[in-house]
Amino acid sequence: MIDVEVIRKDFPILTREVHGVPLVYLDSANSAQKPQVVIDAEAELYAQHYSNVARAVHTLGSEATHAYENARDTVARFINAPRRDEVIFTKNISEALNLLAYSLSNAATFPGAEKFVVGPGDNIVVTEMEHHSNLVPWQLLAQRTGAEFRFIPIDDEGRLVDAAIDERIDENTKVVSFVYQSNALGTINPVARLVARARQVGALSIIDAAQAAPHLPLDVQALGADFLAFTGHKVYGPTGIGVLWGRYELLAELPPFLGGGEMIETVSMQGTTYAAPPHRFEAGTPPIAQAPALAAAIDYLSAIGMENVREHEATITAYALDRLATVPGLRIIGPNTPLDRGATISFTMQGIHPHDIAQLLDEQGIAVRAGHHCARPVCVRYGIPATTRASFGIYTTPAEVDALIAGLLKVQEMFG
Amino acid sequence: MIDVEVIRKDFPILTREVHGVPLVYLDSANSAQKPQVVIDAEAELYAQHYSNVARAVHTLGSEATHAYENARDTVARFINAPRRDEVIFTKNISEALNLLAYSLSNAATFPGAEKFVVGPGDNIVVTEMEHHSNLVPWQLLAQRTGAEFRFIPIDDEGRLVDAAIDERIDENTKVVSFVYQSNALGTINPVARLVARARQVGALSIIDAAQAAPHLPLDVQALGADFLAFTGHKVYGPTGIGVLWGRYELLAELPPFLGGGEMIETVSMQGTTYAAPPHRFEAGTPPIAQAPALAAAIDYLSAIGMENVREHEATITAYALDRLATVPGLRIIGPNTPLDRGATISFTMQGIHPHDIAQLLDEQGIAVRAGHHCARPVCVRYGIPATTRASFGIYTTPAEVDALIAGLLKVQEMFG
Amino acid sequence: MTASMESMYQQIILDHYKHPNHRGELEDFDAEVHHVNPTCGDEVTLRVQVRDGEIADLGWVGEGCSISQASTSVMSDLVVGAPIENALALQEKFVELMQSQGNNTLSEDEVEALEDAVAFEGVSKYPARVKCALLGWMAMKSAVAEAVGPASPATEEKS
Amino acid sequence: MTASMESMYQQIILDHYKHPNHRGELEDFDAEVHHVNPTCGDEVTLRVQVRDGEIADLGWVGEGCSISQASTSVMSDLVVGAPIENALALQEKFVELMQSQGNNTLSEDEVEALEDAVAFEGVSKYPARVKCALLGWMAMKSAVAEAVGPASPATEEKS
Ligand SMILES: Cc1ncc(COP(=O)(O)O)c(C=O)c1O
Ligand SMILES: Cc1ncc(COP(=O)(O)O)c(C=O)c1O
Repeated sequence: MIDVEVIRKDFPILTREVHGVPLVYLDSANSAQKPQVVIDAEAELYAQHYSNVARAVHTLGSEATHAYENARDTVARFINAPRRDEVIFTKNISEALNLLAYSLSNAATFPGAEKFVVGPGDNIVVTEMEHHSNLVPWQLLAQRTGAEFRFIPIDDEGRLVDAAIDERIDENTKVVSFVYQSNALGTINPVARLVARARQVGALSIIDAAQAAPHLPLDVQALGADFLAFTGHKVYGPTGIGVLWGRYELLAELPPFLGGGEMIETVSMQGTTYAAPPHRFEAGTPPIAQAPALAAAIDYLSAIGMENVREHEATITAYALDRLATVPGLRIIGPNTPLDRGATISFTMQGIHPHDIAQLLDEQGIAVRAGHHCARPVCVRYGIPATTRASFGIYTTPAEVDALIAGLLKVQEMFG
Repeated sequence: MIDVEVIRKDFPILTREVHGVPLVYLDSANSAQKPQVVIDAEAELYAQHYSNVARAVHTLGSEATHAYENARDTVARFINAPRRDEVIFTKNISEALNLLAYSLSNAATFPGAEKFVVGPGDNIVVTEMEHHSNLVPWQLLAQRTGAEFRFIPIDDEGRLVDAAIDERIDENTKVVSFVYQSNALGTINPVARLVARARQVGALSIIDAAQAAPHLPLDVQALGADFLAFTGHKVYGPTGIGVLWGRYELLAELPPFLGGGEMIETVSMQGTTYAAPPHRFEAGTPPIAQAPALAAAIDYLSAIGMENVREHEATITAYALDRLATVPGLRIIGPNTPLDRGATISFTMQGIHPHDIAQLLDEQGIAVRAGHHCARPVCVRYGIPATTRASFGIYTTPAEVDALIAGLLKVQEMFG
Repeated sequence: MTASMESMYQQIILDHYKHPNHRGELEDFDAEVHHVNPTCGDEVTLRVQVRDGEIADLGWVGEGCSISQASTSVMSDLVVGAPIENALALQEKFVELMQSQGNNTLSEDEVEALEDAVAFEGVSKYPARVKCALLGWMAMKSAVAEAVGPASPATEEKS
Repeated sequence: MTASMESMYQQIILDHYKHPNHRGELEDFDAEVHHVNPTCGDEVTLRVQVRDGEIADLGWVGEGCSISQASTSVMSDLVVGAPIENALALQEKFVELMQSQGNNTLSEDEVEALEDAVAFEGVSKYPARVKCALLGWMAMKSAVAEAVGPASPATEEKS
């Protein structure tokens, strides 16, 4: 087990007060707080070793490049990537997913990329529980190419309808992109099943691991998908950086996305050739200071141990589900048992709008999120305008869950 | 005049030693160093006010949103934008320029965006001195759409061939995108002339102000172009953030680029509608901590005064041109008088490769860049493999120019 | 309840939420509008009747949080019976208040004119909720514009 | 000259740059390759002659910085007359040295075998220049592969 009290001391913001009461931060699925080591890593790079990377032949350039490329090694280890050059830095996971969607549509006019072409008659499959960042890019790809956009529906418990997996993913499917752990429902999806079905029909498989990366060990070799992405700010790292991992053979043939400095091999006015991955997909000045800060976050998590993180959060989640069940009129949206679910719990309360709940909890120092959590189709599916969502992290204590329950009861009293 | 010694104290890295000698940083055109206020702004946001923005209804969310949106106001003031919602945050200027190029190709399949469609018979015009980030995106756009890619050539002094402006930009030109100040040559281009010609033929005009923003006052209303972009790390701000400004009427009709959280109005599985600018173009979690740090950099520059910055750098540049003229076998690539040129000087030295020059200067603590500066067509134009480039900023002193000259003479001695 | 809790959820707001005024469908009306806040799903359908340059009557139905519902109720109380000009001026002041991010610069007179609507000042610190508070006011403005606008010559006859 | 300046631009490198060995076009050769380092424009055209499993001769011409030119010269000295196997093993060791980022873990024997090529160790701290140092070595490897490879049955006959 991990020592939460020790961990909490590493996060400066957790000593803050809000409205005169100590902060209870239950919005880590939205974005996680940062340990001091992450803040320091970025500051130290700027104060001591800063310069642009790759292009420079001077000492500072070599130090900054070293820090940046070391971060790539750290990420590769974190997800057990077979090669470091399979790790691409983006600005967030949204960019990573759009990168894939645009590279695929670029294939239509990019010599040698025929195998990636998507067009009329083909289809692209997501799930009904996707975050907008893994939904809109594919709708836009369908719009650009004439392919069909499809989704695998979810059942009343917030799980994928298993029978629909084989039905929706068919011989004409080119891409299957799905969330590992849902940010709106907490559901953990059957990754192996989805990847296997994608492979069976020859489709590319893409895992949105934004909500998985902070909570459970990731092993891209074991998962078996073609691509996996996550975002820095949710793994206790900085904003402004995300990660796309892909199989090298695929990255090596995929057309470029953003054009610019450092993604080229040679440029002339008559035409341009492109660098090998990962640089081909990293146009312009990258997140130089954010990369070592992300590495610091990953090192921090790795020192705790992702298995310990999972265990801690499973305990908190089970406790929270039990306690929430005691609140009158409260309905969990998503799996209401700890099985195959993560530390993110959405709910509604009879007669009180989620925005009111969240606001009144905030007045008691408790930060939760209310809304459709960038997954509006989920709300549509359950016929509700929004949910309230409490989400936990490595620093969450049972006492904070108790504060949430007490807060909810107080809200009910006010609206009573 | 500005007090350089006072300014230097604000930059922690300037006290560093390299190879046992004090650092002489002459690579600001590649990336500028950061004053402590910028480093602190980012650290403080993480330590005190961090949360995701826009989506949250709790106190930290509102504080972080406030900081992020305040930064937009600061940028709008810096470039004299008529409206704050004309300011879009990107990851760097490369993304900003690609955003435009992709929005234009998306117009082909985006209902209501007909006026932006680019296709066969149309042409896109850049200059021969573009940075790859303002060249490759347009080559790729031409490749996607079948439009013609053209450029305005440069003369022996590193200036645009004036007669070619009216000739290359013609009735079929849809886009004219050009660099304000060249990062490879230092040339300051005739913006008014280029914008006027673009307007005359009904083309969109886009200014790459990456190298202008740190050095001279920018006023988008006076410049008259349709779009202007710059990048955070070159204006003494953090990495991971860039800016695209555009006329509101155009942004309001431009198709979206990246799809994802926060750029939507409403999402359903059947179709999606998009938010108004700037949010339409800011998919996913933005550079939350980088935005206030960029604002801190801009506030820092504004306190010095951009007119003072320009004056200081003009003095240093004139001095450096004089001194460089005394080095035997040294040839300036680009304008060799202070007229219409910025604080970036490229040169070659008889018989010594730029990489060797840069490396041997580094051994003396002097950081310059060597290579084609992501503007390879410039090197091709002058028949050279690369140049050495010294570039100056608000913290550059005449003594540092002297150190450069002494360093160059020492290099010649070694190779003599 | 902490002091700020009170500031945000003043009894006024909760009262209006629990007992909204002018809620219901107007039978006789000059314009109807339907406004939605896509980020949170709040919605309101609002009808107005305009007579002699005044908002003679107004009725609304809607779904949403206490802020949007109470704000629409407060707004209705303020504008029903008021000259259109005054109603729109109030609307502008309310928008200003909501955009003040907690630092309003309204004069005392203006504050007085807004009556119960001043209870929403605390909302202005929460960007995500400002839209909730504005929903009903924006709907009123659109409905009035439609009822009197040049696009609707029918209204001309009535006035 | 500072200590590190010496480490980087040892006299060895400058000497080889000013007086390169095996520079010139080979008349009788089994394979020719042309390698370019696109980031800095360095280029080398290299020819090899292979006899009895040995690199019988090698000649090169090229343009570039002192590192790429000197490294190619040093490499030539080391591999001409050497069994292919040894030449390729040396090439691997040199790549390793260049990727060591200033912390090489080569054994003393390995260091000894690299002879003058060890002068390039300082380069490994500068990622942008590692490619310069490798240019000639990579060209040699390709040329040898072409000369003896299955793709080139002509070579089979000769051996
Ligand atoms: C003129 C110019 N445009 C574009 C860029 C690209 O900037 P970034 O790498 O921050 O996207 C640079 C700098 O590298 C530049 O000098
Ligand atoms: C499952 C999932 N996918 C994608 C995203 C988008 O992440 P970002 O905003 O960092 O791009 C999020 C979080 O917002 C998420 O929870």
